Amino acid sequence: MVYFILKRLFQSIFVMLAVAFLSFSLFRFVGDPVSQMTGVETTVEDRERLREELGLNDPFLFQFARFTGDLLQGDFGYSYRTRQPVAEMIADRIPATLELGTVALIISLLVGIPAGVYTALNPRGFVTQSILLTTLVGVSIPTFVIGIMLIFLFGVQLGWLPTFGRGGTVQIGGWTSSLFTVEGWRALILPAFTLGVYQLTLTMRLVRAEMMEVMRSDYILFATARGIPWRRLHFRHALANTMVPVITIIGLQFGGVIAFSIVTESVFQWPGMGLLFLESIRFVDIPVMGVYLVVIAFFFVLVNLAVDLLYIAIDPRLRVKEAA
Amino acid sequence: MLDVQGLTVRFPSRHGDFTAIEGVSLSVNPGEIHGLVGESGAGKSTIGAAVIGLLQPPGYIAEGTMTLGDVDLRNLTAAQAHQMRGARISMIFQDPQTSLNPLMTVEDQLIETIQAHEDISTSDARTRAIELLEEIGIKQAATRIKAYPHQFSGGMRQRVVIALALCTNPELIIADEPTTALDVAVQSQVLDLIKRLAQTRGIGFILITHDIGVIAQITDNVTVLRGGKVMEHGPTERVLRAPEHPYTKALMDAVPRLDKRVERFLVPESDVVKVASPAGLTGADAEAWLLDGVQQGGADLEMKDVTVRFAGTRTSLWTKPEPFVALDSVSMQVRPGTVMGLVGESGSGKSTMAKVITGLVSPAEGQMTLAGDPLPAAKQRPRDHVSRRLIQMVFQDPYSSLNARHRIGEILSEPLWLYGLEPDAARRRQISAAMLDLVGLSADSIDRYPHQFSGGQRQRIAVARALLARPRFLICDEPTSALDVSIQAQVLNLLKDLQARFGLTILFISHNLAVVRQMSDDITVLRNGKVVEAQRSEAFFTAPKADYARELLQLTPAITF
Amino acid sequence: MLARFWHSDGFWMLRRSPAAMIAGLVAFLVIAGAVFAPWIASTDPYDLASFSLMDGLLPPVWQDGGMAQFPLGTDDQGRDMISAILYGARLSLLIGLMAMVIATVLGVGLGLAAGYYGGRFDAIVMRIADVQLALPAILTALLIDGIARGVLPSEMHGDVRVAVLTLAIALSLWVNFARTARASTFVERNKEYVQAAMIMGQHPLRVMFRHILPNILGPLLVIMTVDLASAILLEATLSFLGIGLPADSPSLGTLIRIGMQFLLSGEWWILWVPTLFLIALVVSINLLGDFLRDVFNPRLH
Amino acid sequence: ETFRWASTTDPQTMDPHAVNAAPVLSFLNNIYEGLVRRNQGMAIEPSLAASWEQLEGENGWRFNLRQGVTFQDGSDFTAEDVMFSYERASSEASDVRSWFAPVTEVRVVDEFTIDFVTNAPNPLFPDSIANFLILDSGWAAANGAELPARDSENFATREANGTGPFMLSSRDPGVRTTLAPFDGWWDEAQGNVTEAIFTPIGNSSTGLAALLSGEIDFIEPIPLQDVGQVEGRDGFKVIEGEETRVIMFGFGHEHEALLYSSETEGTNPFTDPRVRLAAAHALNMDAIDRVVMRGKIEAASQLVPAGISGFSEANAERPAYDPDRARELLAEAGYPDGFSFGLKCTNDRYINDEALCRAASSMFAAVGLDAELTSVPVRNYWEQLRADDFDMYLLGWSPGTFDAEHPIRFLLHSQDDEARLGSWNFGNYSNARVDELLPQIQQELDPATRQTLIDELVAISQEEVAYIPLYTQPLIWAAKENIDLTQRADNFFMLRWVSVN
Ligand SMILES: Nc1ncnc2c1ncn2[C@@H]1O[C@H](COP(=O)(O)OP(=O)(O)OP(=O)(O)O)[C@@H](O)[C@H]1O
Ligand SMILES: Nc1ncnc2c1ncn2[C@@H]1O[C@H](COP(=O)(O)OP(=O)(O)OP(=O)(O)O)[C@@H](O)[C@H]1O
Ligand SMILES: [Mg+2]
Ligand SMILES: [Mg+2]
Ligand code: NI
Repeated sequence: MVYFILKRLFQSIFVMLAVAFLSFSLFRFVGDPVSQMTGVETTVEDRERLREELGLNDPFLFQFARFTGDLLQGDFGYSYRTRQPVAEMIADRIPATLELGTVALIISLLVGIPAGVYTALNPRGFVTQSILLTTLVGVSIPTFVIGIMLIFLFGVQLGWLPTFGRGGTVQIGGWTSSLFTVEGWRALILPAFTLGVYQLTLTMRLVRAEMMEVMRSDYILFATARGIPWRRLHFRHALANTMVPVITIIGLQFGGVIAFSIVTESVFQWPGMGLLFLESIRFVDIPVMGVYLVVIAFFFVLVNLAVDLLYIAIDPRLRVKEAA
Repeated sequence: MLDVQGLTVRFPSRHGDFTAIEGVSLSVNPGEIHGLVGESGAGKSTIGAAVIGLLQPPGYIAEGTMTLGDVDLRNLTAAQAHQMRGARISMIFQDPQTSLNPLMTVEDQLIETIQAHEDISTSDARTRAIELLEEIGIKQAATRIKAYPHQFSGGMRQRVVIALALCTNPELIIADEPTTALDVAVQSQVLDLIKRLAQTRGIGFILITHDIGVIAQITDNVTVLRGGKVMEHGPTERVLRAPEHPYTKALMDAVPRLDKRVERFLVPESDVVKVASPAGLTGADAEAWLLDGVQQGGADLEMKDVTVRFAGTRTSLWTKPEPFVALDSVSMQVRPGTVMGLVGESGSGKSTMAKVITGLVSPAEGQMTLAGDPLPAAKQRPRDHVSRRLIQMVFQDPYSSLNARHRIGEILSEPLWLYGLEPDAARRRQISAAMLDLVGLSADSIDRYPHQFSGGQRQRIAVARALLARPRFLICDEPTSALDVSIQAQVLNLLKDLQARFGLTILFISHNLAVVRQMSDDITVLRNGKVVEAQRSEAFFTAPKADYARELLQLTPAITF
Repeated sequence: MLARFWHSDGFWMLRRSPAAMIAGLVAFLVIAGAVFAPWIASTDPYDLASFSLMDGLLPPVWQDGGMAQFPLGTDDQGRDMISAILYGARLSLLIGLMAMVIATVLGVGLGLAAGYYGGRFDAIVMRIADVQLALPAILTALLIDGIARGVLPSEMHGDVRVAVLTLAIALSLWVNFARTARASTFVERNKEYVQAAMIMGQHPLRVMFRHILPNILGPLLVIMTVDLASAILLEATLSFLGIGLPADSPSLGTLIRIGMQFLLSGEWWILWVPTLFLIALVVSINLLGDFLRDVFNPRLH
Repeated sequence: ETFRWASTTDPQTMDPHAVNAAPVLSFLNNIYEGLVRRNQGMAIEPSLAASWEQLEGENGWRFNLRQGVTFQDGSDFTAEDVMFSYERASSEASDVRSWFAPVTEVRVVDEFTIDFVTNAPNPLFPDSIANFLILDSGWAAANGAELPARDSENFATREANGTGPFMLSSRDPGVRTTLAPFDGWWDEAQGNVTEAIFTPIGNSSTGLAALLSGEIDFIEPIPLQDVGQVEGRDGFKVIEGEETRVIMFGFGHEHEALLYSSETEGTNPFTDPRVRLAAAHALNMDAIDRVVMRGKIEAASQLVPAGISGFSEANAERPAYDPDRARELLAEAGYPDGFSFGLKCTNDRYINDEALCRAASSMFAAVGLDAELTSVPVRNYWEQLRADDFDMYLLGWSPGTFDAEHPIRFLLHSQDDEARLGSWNFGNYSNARVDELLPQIQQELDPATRQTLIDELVAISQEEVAYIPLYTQPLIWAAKENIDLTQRADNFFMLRWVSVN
C-alpha cells in the first residue's frame, strides 16, 4: 500500500513539474504582461523598470527555477493584474469550478449510465436509435453555441433560469457553495448541463459498448442459463463489470471537463477557475496562469489516484489475496 | 425425460440460411449421461443451446419438437423459458475461468441462484449452498464460500460452476465440454463427480465433448454428429467398440491409443482438390529443395541446469511479488534425428522450455548447446544467429499463430527472405507454393488469408512456414491440442512423415500422453518446473518409474475396450 | 476491385444500415464539396477583390432582400455564405485530417513501442500522456502558437497559423491513440504469430509495424473517425476562444465564431449556415465511425 | 433603488493610482474624487477644489480647496490629503505619474490651498488631472497603503475610502462589487440609487441575455449588431453616443522596407505621401458605416473628433472615397500594379475592429493594395507594434485631456524617449515643423492663437497623411426603459446621474 502510494506520488511530482515547466515556457509567448499592467501614458522607462522588478528580464530557466522554488515553499506569488495573492484567488474560485464539474459529471452519470444500459439492452429499438442520434447531434454542436442557445431559451425567452453567475451562494468555512440555495441550483442547471452533454454522450456510448461486450461474456451466459432474474442479471452482473473501463475513461476525461469548463464558464460568466484563467490570459497574468496549471495537474493526479483506488474497491481481483 | 425429435436449427446470413443442425433426435433419461461427440462445428453446442433456449440470434429453431417431461420447450414464453432455466435445466460451460462473475463472491452467486427459483431465506440458502459445496468436494466450504472466484484454482472453480448448476436441483444438466480446459488430474475428478451426481441424484446429463476418451469413460449413451446430422447413436460401448457408420469408424481409427503405438493413422479421405502450382513446382520439388539444404551433422540439443524465474503473479497491488520459479534446474538431452516428447500437467513449464530454446525467455541460470556449439540465451543471442534459422517452432493455436492480415504467400516467403535463402521474389513464391503442396494443401491457397482455412489446414501452413527455414530442430508446442481427432491425426501423420524424410530433430510438447506415445522416441516428464522422469518412450509407457508418471498414465482417459 | 468491394462484408453491412448510408452520403457530399470548392464555389473568399462590402449582410434568397446570386446570403463582409462554408469545410477538414494523421502517427508509434517494450519505456510514455491530458487543448494551442511565434520570423506568423493549430489539436489528441495502441499491443505481443516473428529474429520495428500494426488497426480506425470529428470541433472551440484562425481564413470554426456575433441581430444565417453544416459533417463522421466499429467487430458479422 | 449593471471588464483594483486604465478610473470616479471633475458635457467643473487660478509670477496653478468635505470614514479633507495623494500618484510605484511630468513642485499654502508649480506655462493642467483622485492620508498611513500596490496587494487594493458619492460596501473581484451611497457627500446626487451592484460579464451575448432577462438594469457596451434586438423589445432602450476615440490607420514611416511584401524589395512605398493618400482614397467610409458599423459612426478627418477643444474646423474634410484617384496616385508613385503589405490589427480592442480591418483589406485590394491582414489580441499587440512589426496598423486614440494637444503629443511628435514625446507614434512619423509647434501649443494661453497653431499642424498632418483617421467610435449602452442615466463621451459611467424610475 505504502509502496504503491509512494510510487504514484513520485510519478505525480513528475507530472506536475512537467506541467509547470511546459506552462511556464508558454507564458513568454502569451503576450507582454507589462503592456497589460500599465496605462496608455506610462513611459517607456517606467515600463522597463516594472519589467525589471518583476524579473521578466531574467533568463527563462532562472524564472522557472524561481517559480518552482517559491511554489515549493508554499509561496504562490501575486497576480500581476489584481496584485492579490494567487493562492487566495485560486482558492476562491476552486469551489465554483468543482461544484460545476461535479454536478456536470453527476448529471452525465445519472443520465448516461441508464441510457447506456437501456440502449445496450435494446440495441435495435426506435428509442435507442433516437437517443443515439440526439446525443450525437448534441456533441456535434460546439459547446459555446449550446450554452448561448440555452441561455436565450431558458433565461430570456422562458425566463425560468438565470443567465449568468452562480446565483445565491452560501459561505461554509472557506468554501463558497451554491448547492444550498434554490437560486444557486437554478444558476447551476444550465452550465452544468452544457458542460455535461459531452460527458453524458461519452458515458452513454461507453457504457453501451462495454455492456454489449459484457452481455456476450461466458459468465453472463452462464447466469442466464441459471435463470437469474433479468433485472439482477443486467444491473448486478453486467453493469458492475462494465464499471472498470467506464471509470478509467471518466477519470481520463477529467482533463476534458477542465478544458470545456473554460468555455462553459466564460459563456455563463461562472466565476470559477476557468474564467479566472481566461481573464489571466487576457491580462498575461503569468503567476495566476502558472499556479492554475499546476493546480489542474494536481487535481488530475488526484483523480487518477482515486480511479485506481476505485478499481480496487470494485474489482476483488486487485484486492489483497486472503487465502490461496 | 428430455425428448428431442427432428430438431433443425438455422442461422440466417447474407449468403442465405445456414443449417447448423438438421433433423437431430435424441432423448435423455433421468440419471443418464448422454454423450455428444463430433468434430468442431458439428453442431454440438447448438443442440445444447437450443434445448436450454439460448440460441444466439439470429439462429432459430426451424423444425422439430423438444419436450422436458410434460413441458413443451418450444412453446414457452420468454419469461417461462427463463424460469425454466436453472430450475429444471442447467448448463455447465467449458471454461471455468470465465464462467463465474469475477466481481461477486461464490456465496453471492450461489445464494442468488437459489433464491431466483425458490422463496427461501438467505441463511437457509447459504446453508444449502455450503452443503452442496461440501458434497462436491470443497473442503472447509463454510469459509471458502466467502471467496471470490479468482481465489480458487481451476478445478475448484469448475466444481463451483457445477454447484451453481446443481443448486436448484435441475432435472437436466447440459455440460458443454466441461473438462477441456482442465488437465488430466482435475478432469478425472470432475468426471467422477458428474458420474456420481447422475447416479445419486438421478440427474440427466448431456455431455458435449470431442474427446472420445471422456465419452468412453463415463457416458451411457452417445450420439455422433457430423455437419449437423446424426451419424450414429446408441449405447456407448456398442458405438465405440463396433461402430456401424463409416464416419464413426474413421473417427475411432484416428483416436491415438495410449496402449499401443501405430505408425500411421487412418484418416477420413480429405476432400482437398489439388491444383497444380502456378510454376509447376510440386511437393517433390519442395522436398528436393529441403533436402538440398539439409546440413549434415546432427542438431542435437542439450540443456543443462536451466532455471527460469518470472516476476511472480501479483497477489496484491501494494507489495512487490515473489519471483516465480517456472523451471528449476532442468537438464535435457535431445538426440539428433529423434523426437523428444515433453509432457506434464498445465503450468509445469513445458512452453517455458520451448521459449528458452527459441530465445524468447532468458534463463536465470544454465547453459544450452545446439549441435555441440553453445547456444546463447535470449538477450545475448544476436538477431542473425544461425540458430534462429535452425530452430523453428510450430505453435499450439493455429488460429493465432498466423498473422491474420497477411496472405499465406507472405507468411510463407517471409523466412526465405529473412534468412536470405532465396534472393528472388518470384522464386520464393514458387517454393512457397511447392511447400504448400508438400504439406497437402492446394497451391492456389497462396493468395488467401488464414481465416479462409480450417484449423487443421492452418496448422499445416504453420508447419510449412517452419520448414521453409530449412530447420534442423523443430519444436512443436502442443501442435494438435486445438484440433479435433481426425484433423489431429492428419497433422500427426504429416509430422511423422517429414521427420522420417528429413531426419529432423523434434521436441514434441503435449499434455496428451496418448499423442506423445505415437510420436516420441524419448520422453521427459515435467512437474512444477522439475524433471521427474526422463526415459526412452517405450520403456516409459510400459514401466514408468516415477509415481507421478504412473499417476498421469492412469488418469488419462482411455478407450479400454 | 469494385466487385470485390461490392461483395465485401463491410459494404454488405453498409447496404443494410440506412443511418450509415445517409451518413456516408452526407460525409461524401461535404467532403466532395470541400475538395472541389474552388470549382463549385461562386466566389473565392480568399480573393479579397472578388467580393464587396456593399453586398454585406444579404439574407438567403427566400427572404426579403435576398439575391439569387447568393442563395444562402452573405456575411458581414459580403462573402457568399455557400462559398464561405465550402472553403471553410475545406480548411476544417484539412486541419482535422492533418491533426488526425499527426496524432495517429505519433500516438500509434509511441503506443506500439510502449506496448512492445513495456517496462520503463512504457512508464515514461504513459506519464508523458498524463502530462498531456492534464493540459487542456486550449493551453496546448497557446503553447504551440507561442513557440511558433517565438521561433519564426514575424512575417511567417500568418502562414503558419494553420500548421500551429493543426499541431496543437494533434497534440491534444494523440494520447487516445497511444493508449489504445498500447493496450492492443499488449494483447497482440503475446499472440503466437508475434512470437513466431520474434523467434525468427525479425527486427523489432518490423515486428511492430508489419506484424502487430495491421492487427490493431480496427479500433484505431474507429478512434480516427471520432477524433476527426473532435478535431473539427476543437478547431471551432479554439477559434471561439480567440486562439484559432484569423477571421479572413474561413474555417467552419471561424465562420461560427463570427456568426456568434449575429446570433441576435436578425442575420441568423451567418451563424446557422456554418453551424448546421458543421453538425451535419460531425454527425455523419461519427455515424461512420460507429459503423466502422460494427464492421470491425467480428461478432456482428 | 437597487441598480445592477454590467460591463465587460472588472476594475482590476480599487487603488486609484495603481493602474491607469479606463475601467478602473471610470469605476473609482464614483468613490473617489479629484480636484476637478467633468460634467455631463465633459467640461471641467469644481470638485474638491472650489476654484483655481494661475499662479502669479511663476508657471503653475493654485487650487482653493472645498471646505467641510469629509472622507467616507469620517476624517476631514485638507490640503495634506492632496499633497499626500500627489506624492503617492507621482511615486515610482504609480502608474499615473506621467500626469505630473510637468510638475516641478507642489506646495501646501494653507489647510485649504495648494499650489502646483509647472516647468512651463500649462493652460491645460487642470484638465489633465481630472482623474487624479484624492486619498485620505491618515487612512492610507493607518492601513499601510502609503504607496500604490506594486507587486503585492495592499489595503487600498480591495478597500476604498474616498470623498465621492458612493462607498464600497463589498467586493468580490471578478464576480461582484457592491456600492452604497455616501450620506456625507458634499454635493447633491442627481440620481436615486441606494444600492449599486456591478458584475463583469465578459461574453457580450451573455451580457445581453442578462439584460433582456431582467437580471441587470444596464450594460455597456453592447455589440453594434444587437442594437436592433434591444430596441425591438419592449422595456429596453439603447443609449448611443460618440466616444472621443478616433480610429485610424498608421504607417511605418521610418521603415526602410516593407516587412510583409514580396514584390517591393528594399523599399517602403508608404514613405511616399501619394501612396498614403491613395490608401486613404481607397476606403469607402459609407460602406463601412452601413455594413460593419450599422450606421453608428461619424467619419473623422483628424485625430480628435469634432467638439473636442482644439478641433480644427479649417481641416474638417477627409479624403473622399475615390478608387480611381487612388489608382492614379499609386501609378504616379510608381506602383501601377500596386503592391502587397502587412496590416496589423487587434481583434478584441475596438468595436468590430477585426471586421473593419477585413473590410478595409478588401477595399485596399480593389485598388491594388494587397493587404496581408494579421489580427491579434491586444495582449500581443502593443508588444508587436513597439517591435516595429508592421507595415500599416490600426490604432484608436482617445485624448485623455479632451484636447487636441493630447494626440499630437503622443502620436504626431517624433519619437523622443528623453522628452517622453511621441511614445505611441509607432511608425515614427516625423516632421520638424510639427515638433516645433507642439511646445508652442502646449504653452499658448490665448485660445485663438493656439487654434491657429493647431490648424497649421493639422494641415501638415493631413497633407502628409501621417495617419488615415477613419471615424469616431460609437458608444452603445443599453438599459431598461425605466433607467435614466447620462452617457459621457469618455465612456465613464457615473452612478450619481442614474435614476431608477
Ligand atoms: N451465432 C452463430 N451465427 C452463425 N453461425 C453459427 C452461430 N453459432 C454457431 N454457428 C454455426 O453452427 C455450426 C455449429 O456450431 P457449434 O458451436 O454448435 O459447433 P460445436 O460442435 O459446438 O463445435 P466446437 O467443438 O468447436 O464447439 C458451426 O458451423 C457454426 O459456424
Ligand atoms: N511471462 C511470464 N510471467 C510470469 N509467469 C509466467 C510467464 N510465462 C509463464 N509463466 C508461468 O510459468 C509457469 C509455466 O508456464 P508454461 O507456459 O511453461 O506451462 P506449460 O507447461 O506450457 O502449461 P500449458 O500446458 O498450460 O501450456 C506457469 O505457472 C505460468 O503461469
Ligand atoms: Mg461448441
Ligand atoms: Mg504451454
Ligand atoms: Ni458474395
